[in-house]
Amino acid sequence: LRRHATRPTCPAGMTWVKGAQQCCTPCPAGTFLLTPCSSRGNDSVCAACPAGTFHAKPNTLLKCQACYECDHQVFQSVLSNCSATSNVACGCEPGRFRHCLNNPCSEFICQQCQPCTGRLIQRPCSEAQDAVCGSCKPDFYAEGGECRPCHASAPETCSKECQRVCGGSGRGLGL
Amino acid sequence: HLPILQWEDKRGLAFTKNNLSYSSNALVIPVSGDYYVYAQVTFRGPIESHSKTNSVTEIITKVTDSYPEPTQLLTGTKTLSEEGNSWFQPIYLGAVVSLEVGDKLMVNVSDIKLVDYTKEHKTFFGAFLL
Amino acid sequence: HLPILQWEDKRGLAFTKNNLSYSSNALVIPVSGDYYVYAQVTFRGPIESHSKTNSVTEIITKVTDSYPEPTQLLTGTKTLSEEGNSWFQPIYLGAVVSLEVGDKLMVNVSDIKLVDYTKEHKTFFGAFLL
Amino acid sequence: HLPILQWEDKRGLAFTKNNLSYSSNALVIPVSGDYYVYAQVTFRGPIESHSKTNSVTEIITKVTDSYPEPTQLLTGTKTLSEEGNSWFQPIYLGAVVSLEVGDKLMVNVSDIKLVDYTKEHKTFFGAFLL
Repeated sequence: LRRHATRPTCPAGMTWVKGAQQCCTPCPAGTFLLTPCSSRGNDSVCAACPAGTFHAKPNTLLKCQACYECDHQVFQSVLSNCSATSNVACGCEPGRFRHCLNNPCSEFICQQCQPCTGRLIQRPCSEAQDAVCGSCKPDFYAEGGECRPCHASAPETCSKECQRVCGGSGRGLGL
Repeated sequence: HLPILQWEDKRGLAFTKNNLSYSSNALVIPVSGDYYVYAQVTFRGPIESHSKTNSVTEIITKVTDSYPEPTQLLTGTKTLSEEGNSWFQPIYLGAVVSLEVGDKLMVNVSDIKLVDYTKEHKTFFGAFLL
Repeated sequence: HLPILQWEDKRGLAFTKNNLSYSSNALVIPVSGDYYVYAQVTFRGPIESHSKTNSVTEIITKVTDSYPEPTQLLTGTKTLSEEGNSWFQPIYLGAVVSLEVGDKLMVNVSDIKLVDYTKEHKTFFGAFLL
Repeated sequence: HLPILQWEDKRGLAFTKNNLSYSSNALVIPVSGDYYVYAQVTFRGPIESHSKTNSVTEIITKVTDSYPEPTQLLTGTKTLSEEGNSWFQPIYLGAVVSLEVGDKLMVNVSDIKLVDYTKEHKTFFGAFLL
């Protein structure tokens, strides 16, 4: 059996850098390793991640990671831009909520919130979930699964929800 | 012709070497020989502004000085059956092709709006000399 | 056994070299070693005479003098959900396998009538020595 | 993180050579360079006790001493439209990536219960140095 040249374990806070065959202090987040350290270990040359790339953690990588992009075709919006130390964060445009396509919701589309026309809003639409609509608002009556404004109903068909509006229609406009 | 995809060739996982270069949306062949050429495109839909999509297509194409028309090298084409729900779908293509110095390789797609360009590990394109 | 596909080995994009030869529907391995073997088959249907197809399968198989039975090297198999409409669908396979001189590689499919053999860039088969 | 697949590295078609070794679910890179990395996972369902699955995902991931978190190299992700019937579906991934000696490659999947591990020619993983 041939013994593999095992790599020495580096002291805490240092990382083995293959190119230099040394333990080096890693480069801080937002930078990458331009030139490995000398035997002193703490003199690596680190360079800032170019635009469109990032590193969220200390590292000894020779390149930075490419930022993701938000999918505008499905109405995603940028919650926070990619920076040298963090990837882009995507959310939904106003009036839309996340419809997850997988678990853990790294893939999602932004669907339009339901408007709850003529209804009470039990739970408003948010980034994470659609609105929950309640029953018809005052001065609205339910018909065919929809809530219609009372003034549109003919006196003889005035439903009980609309009594207040229909009952008052004969007395002319009060000042 | 079908739309041509544009590619990132430097940042993140992307790189070019051994004189294989990338310019105006094409990989440019530096030396004649047999290359393994591959590409994956992740498609996703539906797109609200779009009528229903029935299929998606990805084609690796060659443009060469010795012939005025592009040549289709590899084609992946698939019907969709997700019935209006949200869908996503990768198509991978790869094969050995004989190429001449100066030949250009491109990736065409049936509809550029259906391409998921947001993450480099989902849509990629490359070649290597055997 | 499942039907074996026949291939064009000279015209168009097709070629054989480095003594990798093609005979009686098989690629014949000229020298022992590790090969990256790949194949794509584009399937399409439905076919009039056919009852509904529920799935399609592509298998790259090895026949060797040292064993009486073919060996399945790579398999791509997929159910269909296009509900009677016309459909098409590629299956790509590729991997490294250890082969001996004289071994034969073939591509079997679940149903030869469903194979789209009309365009060389949609259905292809190859191998190269590492 | 998504579950990591375990692999057979000796029996049947499986093998490791040129110092590419397999340990704790990962291929370990013996020498820095550009590698063609590939994997196919065949998924199948539904699994009775399982809620309806609407997508499957396969990711080839890299773990390196140089960075404290895994990096996603290649991703294949697809929605399912088989509506509760039994389904099966391969996802193949392959591309060239630059790797350092000691880097580890793994395959993650969205749901390990959906992976068809029963036949080595349906689910496989490998890499070779260019």
